[in-house]
Amino acid sequence: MDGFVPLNHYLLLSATLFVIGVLGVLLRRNVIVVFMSIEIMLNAVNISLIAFDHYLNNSDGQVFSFMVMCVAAAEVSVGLAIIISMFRNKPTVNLDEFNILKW
Amino acid sequence: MAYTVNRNVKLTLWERIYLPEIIRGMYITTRHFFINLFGFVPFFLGQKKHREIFTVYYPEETVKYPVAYRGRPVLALNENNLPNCVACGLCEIACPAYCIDIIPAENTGKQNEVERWPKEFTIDYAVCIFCGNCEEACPEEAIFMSDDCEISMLDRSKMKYNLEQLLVPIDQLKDRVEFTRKMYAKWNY
Amino acid sequence: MLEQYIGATVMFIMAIGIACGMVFMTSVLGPKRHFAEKMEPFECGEKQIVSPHQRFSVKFYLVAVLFVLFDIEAVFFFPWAILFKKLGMFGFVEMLFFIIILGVGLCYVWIKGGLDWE
Amino acid sequence: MELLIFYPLAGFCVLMGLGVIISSSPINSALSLIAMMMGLAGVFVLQQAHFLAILQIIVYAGAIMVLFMFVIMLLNLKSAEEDTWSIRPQNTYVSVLTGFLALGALYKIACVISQAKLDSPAAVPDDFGTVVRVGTTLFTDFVLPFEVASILLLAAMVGAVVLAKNKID
Amino acid sequence: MLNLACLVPIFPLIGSIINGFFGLRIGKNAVGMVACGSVALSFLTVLLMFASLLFTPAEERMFEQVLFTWMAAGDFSVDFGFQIDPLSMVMMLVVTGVGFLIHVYSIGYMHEEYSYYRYFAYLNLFMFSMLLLVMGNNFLVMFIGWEGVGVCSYFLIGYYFEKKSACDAGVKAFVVNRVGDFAFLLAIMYIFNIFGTIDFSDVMHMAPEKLIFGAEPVTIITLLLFIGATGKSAQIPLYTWLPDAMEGPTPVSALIHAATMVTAGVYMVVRCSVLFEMAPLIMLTVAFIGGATALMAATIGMTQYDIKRVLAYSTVSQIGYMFLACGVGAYTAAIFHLVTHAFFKACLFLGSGSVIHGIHGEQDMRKMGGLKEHQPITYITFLISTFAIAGIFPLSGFFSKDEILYHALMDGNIILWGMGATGALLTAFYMFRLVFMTFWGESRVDPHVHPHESPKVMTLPLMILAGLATVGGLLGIPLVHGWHALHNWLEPVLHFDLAATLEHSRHMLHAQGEHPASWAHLLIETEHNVWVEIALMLLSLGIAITGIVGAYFCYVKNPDLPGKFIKGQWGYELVKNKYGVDELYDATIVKPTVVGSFFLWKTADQKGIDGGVNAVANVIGWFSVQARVFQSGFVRNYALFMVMGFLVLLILMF
Amino acid sequence: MFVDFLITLVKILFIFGVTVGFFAPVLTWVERKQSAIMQDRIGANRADILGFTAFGLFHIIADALKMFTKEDFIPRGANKALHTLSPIVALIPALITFAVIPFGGVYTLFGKEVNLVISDLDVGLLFIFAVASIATYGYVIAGWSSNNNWSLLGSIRVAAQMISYEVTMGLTIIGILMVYGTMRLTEIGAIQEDFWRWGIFLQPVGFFLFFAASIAENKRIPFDAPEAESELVAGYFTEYSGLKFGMFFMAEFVEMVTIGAIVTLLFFGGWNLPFVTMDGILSMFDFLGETGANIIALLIHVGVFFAKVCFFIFFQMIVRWTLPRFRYDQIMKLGWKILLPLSLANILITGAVILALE
Repeated sequence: MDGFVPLNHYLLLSATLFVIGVLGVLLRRNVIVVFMSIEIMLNAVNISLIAFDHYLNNSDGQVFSFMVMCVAAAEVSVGLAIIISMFRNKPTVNLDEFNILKW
Repeated sequence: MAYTVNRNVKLTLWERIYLPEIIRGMYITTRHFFINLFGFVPFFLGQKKHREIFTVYYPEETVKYPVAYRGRPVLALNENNLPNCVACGLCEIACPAYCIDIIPAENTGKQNEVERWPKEFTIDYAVCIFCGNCEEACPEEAIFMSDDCEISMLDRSKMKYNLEQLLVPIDQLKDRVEFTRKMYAKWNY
Repeated sequence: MLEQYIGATVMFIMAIGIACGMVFMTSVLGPKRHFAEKMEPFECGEKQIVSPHQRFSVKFYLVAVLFVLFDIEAVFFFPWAILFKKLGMFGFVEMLFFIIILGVGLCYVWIKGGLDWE
Repeated sequence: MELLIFYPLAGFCVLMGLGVIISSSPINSALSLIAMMMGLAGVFVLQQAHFLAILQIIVYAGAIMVLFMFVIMLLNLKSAEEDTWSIRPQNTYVSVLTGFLALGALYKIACVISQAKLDSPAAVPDDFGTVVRVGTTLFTDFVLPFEVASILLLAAMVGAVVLAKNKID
Repeated sequence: MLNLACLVPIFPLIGSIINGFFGLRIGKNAVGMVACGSVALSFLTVLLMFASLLFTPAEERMFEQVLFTWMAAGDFSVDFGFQIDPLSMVMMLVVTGVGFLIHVYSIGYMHEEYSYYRYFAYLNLFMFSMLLLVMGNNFLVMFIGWEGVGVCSYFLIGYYFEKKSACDAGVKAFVVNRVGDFAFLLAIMYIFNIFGTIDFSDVMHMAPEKLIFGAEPVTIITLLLFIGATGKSAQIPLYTWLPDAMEGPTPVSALIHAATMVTAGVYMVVRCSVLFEMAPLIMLTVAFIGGATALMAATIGMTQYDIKRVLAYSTVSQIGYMFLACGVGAYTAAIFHLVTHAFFKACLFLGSGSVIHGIHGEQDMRKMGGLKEHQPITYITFLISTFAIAGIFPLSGFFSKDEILYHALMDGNIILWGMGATGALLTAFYMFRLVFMTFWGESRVDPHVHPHESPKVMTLPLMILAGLATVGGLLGIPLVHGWHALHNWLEPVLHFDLAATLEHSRHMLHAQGEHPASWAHLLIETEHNVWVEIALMLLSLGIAITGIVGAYFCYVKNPDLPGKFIKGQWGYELVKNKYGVDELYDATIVKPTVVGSFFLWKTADQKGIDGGVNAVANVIGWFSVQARVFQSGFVRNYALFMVMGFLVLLILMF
Repeated sequence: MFVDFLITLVKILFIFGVTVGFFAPVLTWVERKQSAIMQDRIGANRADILGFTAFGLFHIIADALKMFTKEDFIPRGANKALHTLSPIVALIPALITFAVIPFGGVYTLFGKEVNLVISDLDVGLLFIFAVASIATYGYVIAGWSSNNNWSLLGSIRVAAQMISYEVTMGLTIIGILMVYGTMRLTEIGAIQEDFWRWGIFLQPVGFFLFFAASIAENKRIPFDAPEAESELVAGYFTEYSGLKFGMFFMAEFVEMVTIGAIVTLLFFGGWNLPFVTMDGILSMFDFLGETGANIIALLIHVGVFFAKVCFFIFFQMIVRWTLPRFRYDQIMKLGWKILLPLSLANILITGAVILALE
């Protein structure tokens, strides 16, 4: 197997995507996009997990990623439901306008 | 005559499972399919008189339309080879779609026996709705609904028929004339 | 293992080619006659009186949520089904609990009317 | 050979990730994210994690993103109507700066980690990343997380229904 | 078969959950079915376990089932487990058996109630807690059950929560129990401190080695345990809650406040018999407290007119007997009396419930009378149980009480025996006073009320319990060595080698350089003297008959006599007011507490503490105003700070 | 290496030829003709070349020409990029699903093992689901980007319906996976060489559930609420014309073929003839030499496979022309309240039976 991709390539990819996600969270005002950025971060973590898995010949990391996906699904379904119910109260998705915690 | 439709049909358990009923329905359609598919064969081989499909093979075969059928309106040409129309304009007024356009002219004596005659008589079949109001309104038995329905054209402007195109010998319309007489007679016009 | 993906990749690329080619062809071959009335969105000949950009029922969202969660469930099922004969009774009981817990969720949604469309 | 596949894929992923946070309309963001996830599925395949790659598509691209699409459609946000970036520009600068610093730090860490005797992969057996292998790990070593996951999903289901369904009927 | 142990408490728990959450939906019949069914299931399970325990050799009748490690912190680790041995088996049989009968009875008794399901949910929960109490393999599990039964008792006493007296009684029971529970908890902590474990078997095995006979630690432990027991078992000085607890529904009184929960203290003392054996001082205290309670409660019982209160004092008195038995080291006798008492007292309570039910809620004996025609079954069963409690030959109470008195005389001293014997006389007297006032004589019932017999579902448990009260004595046939079945059964659990313990303690004391007093007198075995026993039996039979005749004389022959006799007697007034104990407690404990609390509230709390807190808050507020700059309210800013912090951490780490 | 690649390329071209080149166009005619015959009509027979109608087969050409030369219409206010993207996204999944579907066994041709599948993936079956889940976007975006009320309603409906039935489809397939114990479609096909281990015998309920779910997934009558002509004009592709419109149709027809292929593969023995094993064929045509016998076997197997596929396409068409359209609420009810619990029960029963038999 020549030309294997070295581990740090994957880690670099993971780090890059993670930072992209962080920047998305920090910069965007649209709450849905912020949510998507969080998904990017989760994905970035998955890359690392699987990369380590691959390099250690182990399956635990893949199960972790599995669980990450599971958690992401749960998080998204509840999070978006919250967004919807917030939207009902205040028809905006602008994160900066959700600055009071009660209605 | 209000129909009451019973919407709460009680289904038996067998029917509520659906699947057997669906299969039954599919059996029926499949049976039709195969009968029709292979039913041709004996017909073509001459072993049978009738096709299995009774649908009319339309452009090749046509059916005789019943007399009550309202095809395109035409003008009757009487025995003297003159149109019965006297250009009274009643059909023009009766037409809900305003597809009839009549330009009357003074009778010079050679057109027909009455005062006026239609100098131009145009029906736009692209507009006509084949309602038959013109026929009903006509006092002179001049305009009739024929059984001709094949009037498709490639150009809109060709759908406008003028007097010459509209005229049809009254012999061809005998049944319809009879029919209109019977039809509208009792309505005391 | 990776060699197995060559076929799929080639097919994928070719499929993209076919699809894009078709779109390209239709935009090249077809006539172009634009005028304002024609470009209206189809509304059976009427003017659009309601913008399509309106919010729709939250029920669809509920369906989507249920889909996501059940999809995850199905995804858990797949390796289990493959390994079923190996895991035996243990796996069966394990999955039984899983199904029961999610069945409770399904029942909850069902009772709450999340699956009703009236 | 693999590197040749890896670089385009990684570049694609990063581009699409940037697309998510740069594009002004949320639907474009969502589509970029879907594309990024498919790219990541490719990366997973490259790492021999076949099952995870498929899951990435089924769960992330096929399910979670559908939910995003639904919400975008449900709320029907007008694109580009509002300024989608931060109000205060200095925040933006600080954030970007911080992001780059973090990136640098992470790169450093990545290099440190990969130099620590993880340079070459262990001999990867044929069944690595297959359904059987991952499933065996999941259903034997991780039974409790598996069952807890079901409770998590149950909670999510109930939560979503309660949140989304109240006040409409 | 013994593996089924964990099922036993789970059935009632499930029943409780079903009834508690879905009780209103599933309807009354189903609620009753679920409640009784769950208890019946656990009863059957217990029977199965009993059978299998019976067929194991006597030395191996000890089974521990650890369900899971409940908590582990450092070297402290508690398993959640069950211990099945002859002692707990006896308790389980009593609890589930009597409990089942009372559940069945409750279906009839509570049928008119709206919140029927609530009642059964509590009752099942009580069963669960009680089973936990008797089955637990360590002090903490027992303590959970202990608290659980306390809570259920509180719920059930306050079942008629719209009545203020019921609520107050519930609160009183709860608070008084807290005192005992606190002592119990202290005891557990002390035990853990000394032994490093709280498993019964470990503690009991290690006790003779780690503790010194009669020394301070064991005395303190047993004292604390005993205070705990007095709280739960309504002994002096913590008995006042039990009579008030009669505000609850009658089956509850029968189950909780007569048959099972109040005997938990006795069970606990017997369970810790090894510890008690090593503290002779406390043994004496137990015996005297028991005897005094027996006597005092009996005297109060004579003066009460509320049918349930009489029974309540009777219960207190009988439990006093049990403690008397424990105090003189006759644990078998205590358990024996516990079992027979469970039968006949449950029967009595249920009978009184039947009476109350039959005359539509009247509890005052002065408004009863002549009910034996109307309620023949209730009457007969009640009479049998009364004979049993009075100690008439061959009924169960005779055997158990007689055994206690015998041991009191032989192992204790004549004062204890005298207390017991007087108590027995009074018991016979007031119980027959109760019978005569209720069932005999002319009817004083409100003429609008038509007394009627209770339905089958109520009388059937009565009959079964009366039957058990009749034959229950056969468990412990005295006189002939080896015929005492209960003694044989409990022998392996209660085995305690006094001589070896003394020897060990002596060694330990020698090692510490002390010279202990001679304990030789403790080792003198008293001979089992059959003739003394027969004489005592005849004597107590005579006492009982005297009491009965006295009651007959006073309440049937000359109904006016007691009235004349007691008129103006200060002693009677004192007794009638329950010796003023409630007032005493009120004056000495409740009032000072209230006043002190008021002081604390107004002065210490509002001025001192609040002022300090406000000052701190003001200072922090000032700082917060300064720090508000960071709290922009934009979530992303917070996220930014988070990322920055993360970054700093990263840089610091690498 | 190069030969392998060439073989793969040939297989891909074959598949594209069969699906895009043959089935997709022919099915447009078949559907019309079959419905006509079924409904006692004579059906599509007008298009002629020099007077020959060839049972209306020339309609295919006419349709194709018409679609190519139609104007590509994008309504005012539509999102042009997405409007163009969506037919592509809808078509690609339909096309690449066939990548993992084997249409024959393994043959030794000229000393080289040839496996008649394009990508023999370990997660073959999941690949199909993954691809199917992507297809949803094409339809959703199509409706959403059209700035048309009908389209929007159609796309919402299509999204909800497709995802609902995706779940059901995923769960119904679990039973067959449990029985076969593998997700590799070639193995599933190979197992079914034994006639009595065909999926239809092992999972009869699973077959019905899967078939219903997959028809619903393909949005065909009776599950065509998203494109219901009488309610929503044409649903999500109301605003499409020309080849873009044709692409949606092509996707639908290719998916029909795919469904037929999957059903064949999972439940009806794939390329195997009942009671005829590969060895049997090889020994029968032994006289042709190894390669010859293998070629014969290949032809037989591919023929059998596509014959079965044709049957199931025919079957889908019969369903389409027999049943009326369900109401939308009925569709969702069927998916969530009937098929989903049934499939869960199917899983449990299958598991119990397997455990009991072992």
